[in-house]
Parts: sequence; structure tokens; C-alpha cells
Amino acid sequence: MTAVSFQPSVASQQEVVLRADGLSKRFGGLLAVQNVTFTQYSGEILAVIGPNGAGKTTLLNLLSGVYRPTAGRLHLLGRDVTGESMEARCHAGLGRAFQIVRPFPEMTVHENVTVGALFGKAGVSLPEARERAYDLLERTGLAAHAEKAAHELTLLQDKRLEVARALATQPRVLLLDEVMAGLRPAEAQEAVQLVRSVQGSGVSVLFIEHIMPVVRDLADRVVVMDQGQVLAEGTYREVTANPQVVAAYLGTEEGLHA
Amino acid sequence: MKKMLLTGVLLALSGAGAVKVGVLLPLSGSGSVSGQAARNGYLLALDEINRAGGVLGKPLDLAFADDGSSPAKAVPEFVKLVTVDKVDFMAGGVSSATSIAISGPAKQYNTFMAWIGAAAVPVEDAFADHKYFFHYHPWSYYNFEAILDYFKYLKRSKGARNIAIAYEDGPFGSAGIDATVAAFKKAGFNVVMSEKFKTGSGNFGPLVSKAKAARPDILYWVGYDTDALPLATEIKQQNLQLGLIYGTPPSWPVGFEKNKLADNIAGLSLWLPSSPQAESRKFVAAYKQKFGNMTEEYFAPLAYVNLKTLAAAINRAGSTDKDKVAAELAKTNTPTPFGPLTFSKSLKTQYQGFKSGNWLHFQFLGDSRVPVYPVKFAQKPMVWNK
Amino acid sequence: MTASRMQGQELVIEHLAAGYGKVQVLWDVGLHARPGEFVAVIGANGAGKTTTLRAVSGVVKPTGGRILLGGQDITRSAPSQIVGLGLGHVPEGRELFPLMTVRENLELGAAMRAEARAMQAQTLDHVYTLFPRLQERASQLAGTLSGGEQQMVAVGRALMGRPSVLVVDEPSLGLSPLMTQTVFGALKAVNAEGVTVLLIEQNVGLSLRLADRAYVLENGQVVNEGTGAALLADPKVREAYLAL
Amino acid sequence: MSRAMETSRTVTRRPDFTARALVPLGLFFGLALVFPFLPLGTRAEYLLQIAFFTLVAAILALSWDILARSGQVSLAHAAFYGLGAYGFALLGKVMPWFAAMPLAALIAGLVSLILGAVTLRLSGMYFAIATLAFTEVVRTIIQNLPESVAGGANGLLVPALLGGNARAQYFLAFGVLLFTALVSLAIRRSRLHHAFAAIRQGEETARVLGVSVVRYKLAAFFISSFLAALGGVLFAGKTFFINPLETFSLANSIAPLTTSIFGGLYTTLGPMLGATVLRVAEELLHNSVKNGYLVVYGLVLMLTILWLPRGLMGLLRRGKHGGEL
Amino acid sequence: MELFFQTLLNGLLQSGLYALVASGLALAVGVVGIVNFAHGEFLMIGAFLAWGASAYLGVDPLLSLPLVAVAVFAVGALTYRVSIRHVLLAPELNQMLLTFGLGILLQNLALMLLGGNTRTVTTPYQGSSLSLGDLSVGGPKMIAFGLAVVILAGLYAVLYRTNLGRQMRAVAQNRRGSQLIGIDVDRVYLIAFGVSCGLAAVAGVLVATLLFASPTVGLVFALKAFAIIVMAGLGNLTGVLWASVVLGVSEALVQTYVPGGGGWSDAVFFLLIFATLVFRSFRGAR
Repeated sequence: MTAVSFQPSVASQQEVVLRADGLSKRFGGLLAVQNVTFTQYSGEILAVIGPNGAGKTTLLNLLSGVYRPTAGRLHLLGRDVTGESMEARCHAGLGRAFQIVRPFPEMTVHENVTVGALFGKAGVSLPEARERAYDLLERTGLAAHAEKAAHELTLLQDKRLEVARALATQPRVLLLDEVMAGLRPAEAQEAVQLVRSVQGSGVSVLFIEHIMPVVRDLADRVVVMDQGQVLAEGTYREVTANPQVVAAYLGTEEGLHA
Repeated sequence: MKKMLLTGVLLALSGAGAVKVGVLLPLSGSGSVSGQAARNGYLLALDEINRAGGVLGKPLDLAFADDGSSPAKAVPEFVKLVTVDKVDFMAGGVSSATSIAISGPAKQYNTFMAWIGAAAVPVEDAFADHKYFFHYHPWSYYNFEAILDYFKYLKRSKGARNIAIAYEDGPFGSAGIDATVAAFKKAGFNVVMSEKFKTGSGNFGPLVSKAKAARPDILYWVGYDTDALPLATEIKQQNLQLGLIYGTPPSWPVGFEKNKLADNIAGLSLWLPSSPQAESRKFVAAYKQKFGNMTEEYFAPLAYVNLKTLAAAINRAGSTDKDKVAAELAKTNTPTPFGPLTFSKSLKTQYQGFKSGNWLHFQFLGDSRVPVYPVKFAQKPMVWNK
Repeated sequence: MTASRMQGQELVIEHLAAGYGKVQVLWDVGLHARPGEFVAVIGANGAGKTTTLRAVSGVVKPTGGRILLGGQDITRSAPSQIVGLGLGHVPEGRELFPLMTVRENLELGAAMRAEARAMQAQTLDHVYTLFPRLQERASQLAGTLSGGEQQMVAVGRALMGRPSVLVVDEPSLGLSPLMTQTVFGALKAVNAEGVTVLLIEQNVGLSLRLADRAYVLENGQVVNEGTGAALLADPKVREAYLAL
Repeated sequence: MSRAMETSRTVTRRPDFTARALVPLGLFFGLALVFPFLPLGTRAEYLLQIAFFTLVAAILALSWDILARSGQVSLAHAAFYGLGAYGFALLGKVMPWFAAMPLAALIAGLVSLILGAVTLRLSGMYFAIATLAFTEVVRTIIQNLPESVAGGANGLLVPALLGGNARAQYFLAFGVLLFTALVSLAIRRSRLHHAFAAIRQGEETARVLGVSVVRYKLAAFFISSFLAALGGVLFAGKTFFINPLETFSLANSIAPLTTSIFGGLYTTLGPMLGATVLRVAEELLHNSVKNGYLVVYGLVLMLTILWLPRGLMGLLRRGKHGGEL
Repeated sequence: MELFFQTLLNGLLQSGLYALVASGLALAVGVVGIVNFAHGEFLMIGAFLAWGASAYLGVDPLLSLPLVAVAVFAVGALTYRVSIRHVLLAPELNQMLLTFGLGILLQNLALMLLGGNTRTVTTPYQGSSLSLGDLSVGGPKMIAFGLAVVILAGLYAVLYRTNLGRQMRAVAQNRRGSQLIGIDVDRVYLIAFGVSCGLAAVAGVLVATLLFASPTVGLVFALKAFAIIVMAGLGNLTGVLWASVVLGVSEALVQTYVPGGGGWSDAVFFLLIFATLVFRSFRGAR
């Protein structure tokens, strides 16, 4: 595994794959995401962290097109995709895996991945998609389970499937929503390897994660969110040294001087 | 020898040689009330025919089948009677839609049909070129002729001028409604209202309000049994002043005559149990004896007449040859509970039995239906409320 | 509580295993809270804190281990029975009845236990003393309240059942520091009256300072235990949170 | 990936489709094809009529199932069936049947696109009620058109299909069912199958994976209603007569739904088997029970939902997933 | 003008009955989360029971009403136990189809046992009417409307004033929250479903007095009730009241003022539903 760790100076010369410009999302009276701006470079693994309720999942939904932002723009590979549908973003090169795995339960594992391969990029024929799905199953360690019904998989296998299916759409950027959630430490390590290999194949990864060791091991850069806003940005060491971040996580002492 | 004996026994058991009549009726589904009544009429006739020696010297054989009031069921059942049961003649038929659906196979097998119901004009079209189609029930235009005749009488005797029409929006109520309105106008009536309603919805408030504004002498209502009480109730409640409420549902609600709201409502029937004719009284007595109760559905005596006349024609023809039987049936001239029956041409078919003159107009008076027109059959004077 | 002091009960959890479908969340959780004790459970997201509480209330059916409330085995009991035995739950996400008034929400908290119903008026007064804001908002719909006020309603609703054991799930979530202070103050007051409190909190500093004792949960297992002060000083706890 | 490594890294790449899976279907059609020639004695002609209506019921059920595969549980099947019947009744007077038949189906297909477009965002109960309401609206419009146009409430006489020759009609229905089944199989082997299944099992996930939901939902509507309308043509051409009340009745929407569920949803053979079994059962019952024999339909539906979630097909192929026909 | 007011009155009176049928349906949807396609059949059972009591025992439908309501409540509760309960967690499609099957079953059982005849009930007050100036109101309609209002008011009183009612609303608004404060959710479901069926039966009794009893009598009202709850928003009880009035009155207006209106009133009705649904689905787009 070549360590693909980018220094900011290096990164700036890289191609920008994803740029959020002042993204905001309001639900009724609640401003769930507030003026979020960040940039992701090609080949980079970017982590979004923050305490519960910080607005991370809403941000991911804005990126993948589940929600339209109340304000702000989103550029994917230089193209403004702010108003575009989920499927259009997929065709433009954005993949996503969900926190709560969502396999198509009545399909086999192989068929699940075939769907991604078939519709993710235009002009893929069904036989090609099936071949690509088999390739991906081998790459993600699911080869032995190809013909199982998706609901028969274990949780770790489900997560692999989720990633394999997203990869099948041939994304340039892959959004991962807490894929480690619910995994045991050993399993999480396997999942980390999987994400590394994804990066190795030239895909930029943006992920949300709660398990800090995973963030430390994977992320090239970290964006910390709190109360809907970006609190800090930088390498893992930089953000964890930030007193504001520590306060957001461990709690301040204000609450006690009662 | 043994073999011959066996064959003989089998022949006797299978009733070979006995004349077989197939009866297709709606014993279930929307037409089942009429269908069940007709079935009783057939059973009564069968008893009498066989007691009198059967047909061509053998007991007559009936094969019933249920058309479920649906064309998709009627077609196979018809074909089954003709090809499996190998009936010599077909009788029955109530609904127009099922009758049209079987017109195809009927022509294909060249089936002899002595048909009791199906009054809609498309049926006449469908069977116009069928050689062996005997239609007992008057076509719908005859029904209307009878109604018009009665209304003209009301115009002469009661000064009725304004008619309001309420008809259900299905095929039963809407059939030829434009022609109806035109005919009323031609006869010198004012059609002050002509309103559709949805049968079974029971929502007559707006319709009656509208009628009230139109001030009719007669409310002419074409709908189903489900609409009878809601309409009568609404008229009473909104205090709509009418000379007469006149309705023509295929059947009336069970026990409607006992409801005070039914009082004075008039209707049309080919027959009533209280009919004074000798044939009718005979029928009523026989029916009561066999079934222990009485029916007010005219399909019972109609079915009875249907089978009796068919059996008589076969006996006169001396064989089951269709042409001979048809010739004999066409010559029928016999008294029935509906009055004398003869066959003559209708607009499009050769053998039409009852026509406009056979209809009776009755009123609900004191717990029963009482004939009030034609005057010669009237048992009580009619009640006119204006 | 003021009217008649509540007798706190003991809560014991032994070798608890539980999960959702094919996701096993709890592998082996063992902890206890003595009558009247204030116990905190800390741990990263996904460690199994909320699931532990749900298993206690009977909403999640354990796959192994057992739970004792005041010595009685409630591992397989229905949620309504467990509430009847004296458990109060302030759930994650508050789970209020948004189209009912604050007062109705509170009263419903007392509705399911005869002894709580009998004392409804006094308890309500008490809750209003703890959270004067709720009295002001008594006839407002719960769904229209701010997050902090909703949290107060959730705590108040649980108290209305006059619980002997109160389990509280992340009460500071989404609250301003001032609100957090109010809510935690109320919890401390309730505990001071004798109610056993089991608190789950992401705000480690706050909860450890408040609690008599605390447990650290990691991947569905208890990995550490001690007094709040001891754990607060423990570098391992810091590590678990920020993986420094 | 140590644990994954333990399992084999390569996989036997199986074809999507094996000829073996076609055997039961082949049997069904083989039997249906020789049926009119079987020595059934005196009952032959009667059974042929039953068989005709069974084929029509199978066409309706299978076409309904094709729409259901995309997650759209419709109560508007009667509308498209009825539009086919009415289209044929009107067009059949001015052109030969083989032109009127596809044209009537095409009209129904186009109308379905309108319904499909406005109900795109509805699901479940809302979708069901909207499609039911649509059927009522279509019925009322046809009923209230001037009598000279569509016969009004009275209904219309329909030109006889193939001169009323029962055997010819049977083979026409056979042909249409075969066509419907081939369409269903073609869908199974195409990207449509994957799109439909993905939309049904998770619409949002499908979109994230790039499935153009709008396009495929509309495609399902068009194909389904086109085929349903062919069924309507067959029915009308057989019974010579249609009226709005019966043609657009709710029962005509519910029957294909019940049949498919009973036979086995999302399969080609299931709805056809369901139609055969139910139709035969109905025929046996309605001669003994008369009123209310449809009790069986209600019972079958309830028991299937509670005990037999995959219908008859579930009984035939226990424990097999995916790749079903 | 008189015609106009009479029309409004007609529509209003009709809407009382609609509201009664729809409230029961909304209760099942709101609390239990089940769309009961057999709702009309419970109405039919109520109508037949009232007819039976009247025809065989000579009991006035209004007197037998409480008993009928209780009986059908029991039938509903039993139905919940043996069938509905098992599909609570199943996909919505399965729930829909199960109740669909139940509806077909009940309707055809009635056909089998009682035949397709229309039965009518005779009461002394059937023809009575009340005059308000130029307007007139039918006695039974007035009674039915009054009863509908009383029963709906009673339903609201139960929901808002009693412990059980609060539990129902609580379950409707937040199932998990209800569990956590000790509400026995399964019991509340059973009662709510039973009450829903009981309300349908009460409407059925009134329908029997006003109109008739027949195996298919439920269909007309059930379809309208579906339309109403869909218009009101699933499970929204207050919305049911205004939706009933809007639909009842607009129906009456169409019937009175549109030429051939009786034929179009249903189309207008369903067009309204259709438009509401479609409009809402597009407005709800994120």
C-alpha cells in the first residue's frame, strides 16, 4: 500500500473533485447545515467528524442530492450539480454507501452489484455489467457469496456489498456514511483496508465516522462539524489538538459551575 | 344378450330420448333476485308438465346453469349446456349483457332459444338474424309505450302536464333517455326536470330539491330497488308535492309494501299475484302449494309460461326438430297469467311474445301492490295526490 | 420527592447481549447502580449505550444475560410492565408527543401507574418547581418547543411516573450550555431525593463530574469502571474519545 | 482482508439465464397449445370457453404484475383493460381487427403515461387510492360522453373477434398470452428487470445508483397497460358487448392483483398459474355455492398474505432466491 | 336562493354521515397505522344487524344502536387479534391486501347468508320532516346528523379527556415514546381498531335507517371515506371533519347546479381526491 498522504501544498496542485460553497439547509425553523464550505482533491480521503447532531448526515444528503440546499453551490469535477438529481450526480461520478446498509433484499448479492454497474454509467450492457459485478465481488471479498440472497449476509458482508455496489457505478468520488458503525474492531480494520484499496484504485473518498482510530488511520484531511457549522479543518493531529474540537467532544466545564 | 340388456338399462338410466331443456339464469350476482324467481317458475312448470305425461311421452329434463350475471361466466355455461348436456332447447336469460355475450355461440350452434328476459335494444340487434329466437319479455320500447299510455291517461283524467325524470346513471336507467324525453314532449307533456343519480348512493337531497323547484305533476323514476326507499323518504321529508311517483325498478325492496312511505307509489309489472285473471289465480295457487309462499317477481310466472308453452309446442310438433317446433311455438295462442300469448314480429326479431298491452300499472296501497291501470284490470281506484 | 420521598431501587445488568437484526450491538455488558446512586455510562458513538438503556426498558429484547430491577428479573418483561415496576426512561431524541400540550405530555407520564396517578398533582407541582419554564409553557404544543424545553418535558414526563430508577439518554444533545446546566441540575436534584439515576452522556467531562460512579463502554463491552473523578483523570478515556 | 481471503477469491460466473428455467413455462404453453386438441369428449368445447377466459385472466394478471415489479401497486388496471375494450369496440368498426387491436392497446398505453407521470411521487396507499380515483374518473367520462360516441351508460356492441370462432379466438388469446409472457421474459433478461427490482426494493437507493426512476416507472406503466388493453380487446371481442359500469368495475382491478399474489409476485409463471388455479376453483365452486362464491377470493388473499408470502411459486421453489422466472 | 340554501343544507347533512364513516377509518390509520379496506364491510355488518333487530325483534334501529356498536367492536377486536396484528410490521402492501381480502370475504359471506336482496327498515319517524321557513329537513336525516355530531363529539371527548383517549393519541403520535412511558401499545391498537369498526357499525345503523341494508352497501361509503381521509391527510382526525363538509357540500352543489350533475358528482369527487394527492405529492418534493 503506497501511502497516499497529501500535504496541503501538494493537494492544491491536484484536481478539485468536490467543492462545497456555503451549503446551508433549513428544515422549518432548524438550520441543520449552515454555510459549509470545503474542497476535496483528487485521490484524497476526507473525513467529516463531529458530535451527534452536528449535521454530518444532512451534509451527506446535500452532497448526494437527497436534499436540495437552501443556499450554496456544489461542484462535482468542475461541474455545478447543485440542482441535479441523485441519478444525475451518480452519472456524473458520485457514489454513495449508506450508514444503515440498504441492500435490495430480494436480489442476490451479485444482482445488487449489477444494478450499480448497469445504471451508474451510460452505455454499459447487461453482460458487461454482470462481468464487472463479478470482478468487484472478487475485489471486495464477496466472491463466495455471489448467489446468496442479500439478506443472508453478515453485517460486515453487508457493508462490503454496500461499498461494492457504490463502486460499481464507477465513481470518482465515493461518499461513505459511517460504514464502520456496528462493526467489531477486527472487522473495522478489514473495512479500513477496503477503503484503502478503494483509494488505491483512484477514487476520492469522503466519509463520516465516529470511530476515532478509523479516522486517524484513514483520513488525509478532517473536517470537524459542530451545530451545523464547520468547526475546524486540517490533518487529524491538527484538529484533535484544537481546544474547540476537544471541548465539542469532551464537553466544557461551563455546565458544571452551577 | 347380456350386453344388450346392459345397454338398454344404461339407455333408460341416462334418460336417452327424453327431451332436455337447458336453463341459463343469473342465480348469483346482480340479477340473482330475478334469476331465483325464474328458477322457481321453471320448477313449477316442470312438475306440471311431467305430471301431465311429459314431453313426447317421456319426462322432460331440465338442466340449470348459473350465468353469475357476468358475460365471462355466461359464455362457458351456455356452451356447456349445448355441448356437454346436449340440451335440445335453451330457455332462461335475464340480463341483457349476458344474453348478448352468448349470441355468438347461439348462432354458431344454431341453438333454439326461448328467452324470457333481456329487454335492452342491443339484444334485439344481436339476435336479429337468429332463426330460432323466441323472445317472451317485451322489448324496452314496449315498456315505454305502456308507460306513455298510462301517463296520457293521467293527462286526460287528472290534468297531469309536468313530468320530472330521475334516472340512474347506469345502463338500466340511461337506456334511451333522450328518446324518452322526446316522446313525452311529443305526447304533449312538459319535461320539467331530467336528472341522473348514482344508484345505491342514497343521496337524493339535491335531486329532490331541484324537483321541488320544477313543480312536476309526475316524478318518473328509473332506478334499482336500493333507491326506492331513500327517494321516497327524501320526497316525504322535503315535502315535495306530486300527483304521482312512478317507478320502474327491476325489483322492489323486500317488504317495501309494508313501509308507509311506499303508499301511493306506482309502478309497472307484467303481473301481480293479486291479478284477477283465471290463469294467474291458478298459477298463484300452484306456486303456493309447491313453495309454501308467494313471490311478487313476475319472472316466476314468466318462466312458468315459457316452459309450458315450449313443452306444448314440442308435443304438437311431435319431435324435437327445431323447424317444426319453431313453427308450432310461433302458432301459440294461449291464456297466461299475463293475458293471452301470441308471437308476432317486433322491430327486428321474428318472434316477439308479450308487448306493451301486457303491462300492468299498480300502486302500493295498504300493504300490497294493487293494479290500477288499465282500467279494466283495476282493483281499486288510483290515488292522485293533487 | 418532596411529597413522599421516593425509595430508589437497585438496577443490575449482567452479561447483557443484544442487537438489531443481524447487527449485534451489545456483547457482554455488566453494570449496576445501587439504590440512590448516580451512575454514568460513557463511550463513543456506536459503543452500545443507547441499546443498553433500551434493553433495560424492554424495547429491545436481549439475546443473552439478564437485567434485575429491585431484585426482580425484567429481562423478558414488556415495556409497560417495567414501567409499572418503577422505571423511568428519558429516551434519546426525547420521543415526546408533538401534538399534545406540555401538560398533557407530563400527565401521560403519570397515567400508566396507579400510585403515580394518585399523586399526579403533587408530582406535577414538583416538576414545575424543577423546570419553571414548563409551567409557563403548559398549554403549548410540545412539538413547538425549543430543544432544551423538549428535553425538560422528557425528563419531567419520566419523573411523573414516580420512578425509583431513572435512565437518561444523552440529555445534553443539541442543547445550549445554559440549558444543559438546567437539565443536569434537575437530574442531580432528583437523585438527591433518592432516585437511582443511570445516565448516558457524550459530554464526558460533564457526566463524570456529576456521577458517583461511571462505566466506559466500548464496542458493546464494559472496558473500564471507577469513580467519576478517577476516570476523568484516566488518559485511556481521553484516548478512547479522540484516539490521540 | 484476512478473513475474506480465507474464502475463495474467484467465483463461478453463472449465466443470468438458463434454458432450464424455461422448462415449466414451456410445459404450460405446450399444454395450452395442445389443449384444444385433447380428446376431452363432450366437454371439449365447454372447457375451451373456460380456457379462453382463463387465458384472458392470465394476461391481465401477468400485465399487472409487470407494473407491480416496479413497486407500483395499481388499482387502475380496469381502466386500461376498459380502454382497450372501448378502443377496440370503436376502432373495430372502421378497420380490421388486427389493426384495431394494437391501436387500441397503444391508446391505453399512451393514457397510462399520463397517469404514470402524475403519480410518480406517490407510493403505497396514496398511489393505490390515486389509481382507483383515476379509474372512476375515466369511467365517468366515458359514461357521460354522448351516446353516439361511446354508447353512454348503455354500452356498446363490439364487433365479434374472428367471426366468433371459439377455437380461433382461443388461439388468439393464446398468442397474446405468449406475447405477454415473452415480453415478461424479455424484461427479465434486460436492464428493465434490474431497474424495476431496484426501484421496488429501494427507490432512493436505486437513484443513488444511477437508475432513472422516472423513465423506468413510465416504461412499466406503458408496457403493463398496453398488455392489459390487449386482454380487454379479447374480452370485448368475445362477449360482443361492453358497458362502463362492468368494464371499469373495481373487481376488474382487484382480480389481477389477487391472482398475481396468489400465484407468486414478480414472476412470469406465477400469475399464469394463479389464474389457472383460481379460475378452475371458481368454476367448480360457483356451481355448488351460488351466491357469495367469491368468499374464496377473500380467503385466498388473506391466507396467502399471512401464510404464503410468495404464493404458489413459493411452494414450487422453496428457498430459492433471485433468478426466478 | 331557497334552492341554494336547501342545497347547502343537503350537503351538510350528508357530510355528517361521511364524517362518521371517515373518522373510524382515520382512527385506524392514525393509531394502528392500518388502512382498513374492509371498513365498509364493518358498516355493512352494522346495517344488517340493525335491520335484523328491526325485522325479527321489532327493535328500533336507534335503540339497537349501542348494542350493535358493541357487537361490531368485538368483531373488530377479534379481527385485529387473528389477522391485523400479524401484519403490523409487514410492508404496507401486505397490510393493504390483507384488509382487501377481509373485505371481499365479509361481503361475500353476507351474500351467501343473506342473498343479494336490498332490505329496508321501517320506522315511525321515517317520513317526518322539519320545516325551517322555506327549507325542510328530513327527520331521520336530522337524527342521523345529530347522532353523528354527538358520537363524533363523544369520540373527541374520549380522545382528549380520558386516559384511554390520551393513550390512543400518544400511540398515534409516537409509538416508541408511548412504550417508554408504559403504555401497552398492543392493547391500545386492539381497542382503537375495535372502536374504528364500532364507528363504522354506528354509521351502518344510520345507513340502514336512512337508506337500506345490502351486502354492497358499504362500498359507496368506504370509497368516500377513503377519499376523505386522503384529503385530510392520513390519520388527521380534525381534517376529516372539514374534508367531509367540503366533499359533502361540493357534491350537493354539483348535483344541483351542473346539468346531469348526478352523473358527474362522483367524477368530481374522485377528481378532487386525485388532484389533492397529486398536488400534495409535488408540493412535498424536497
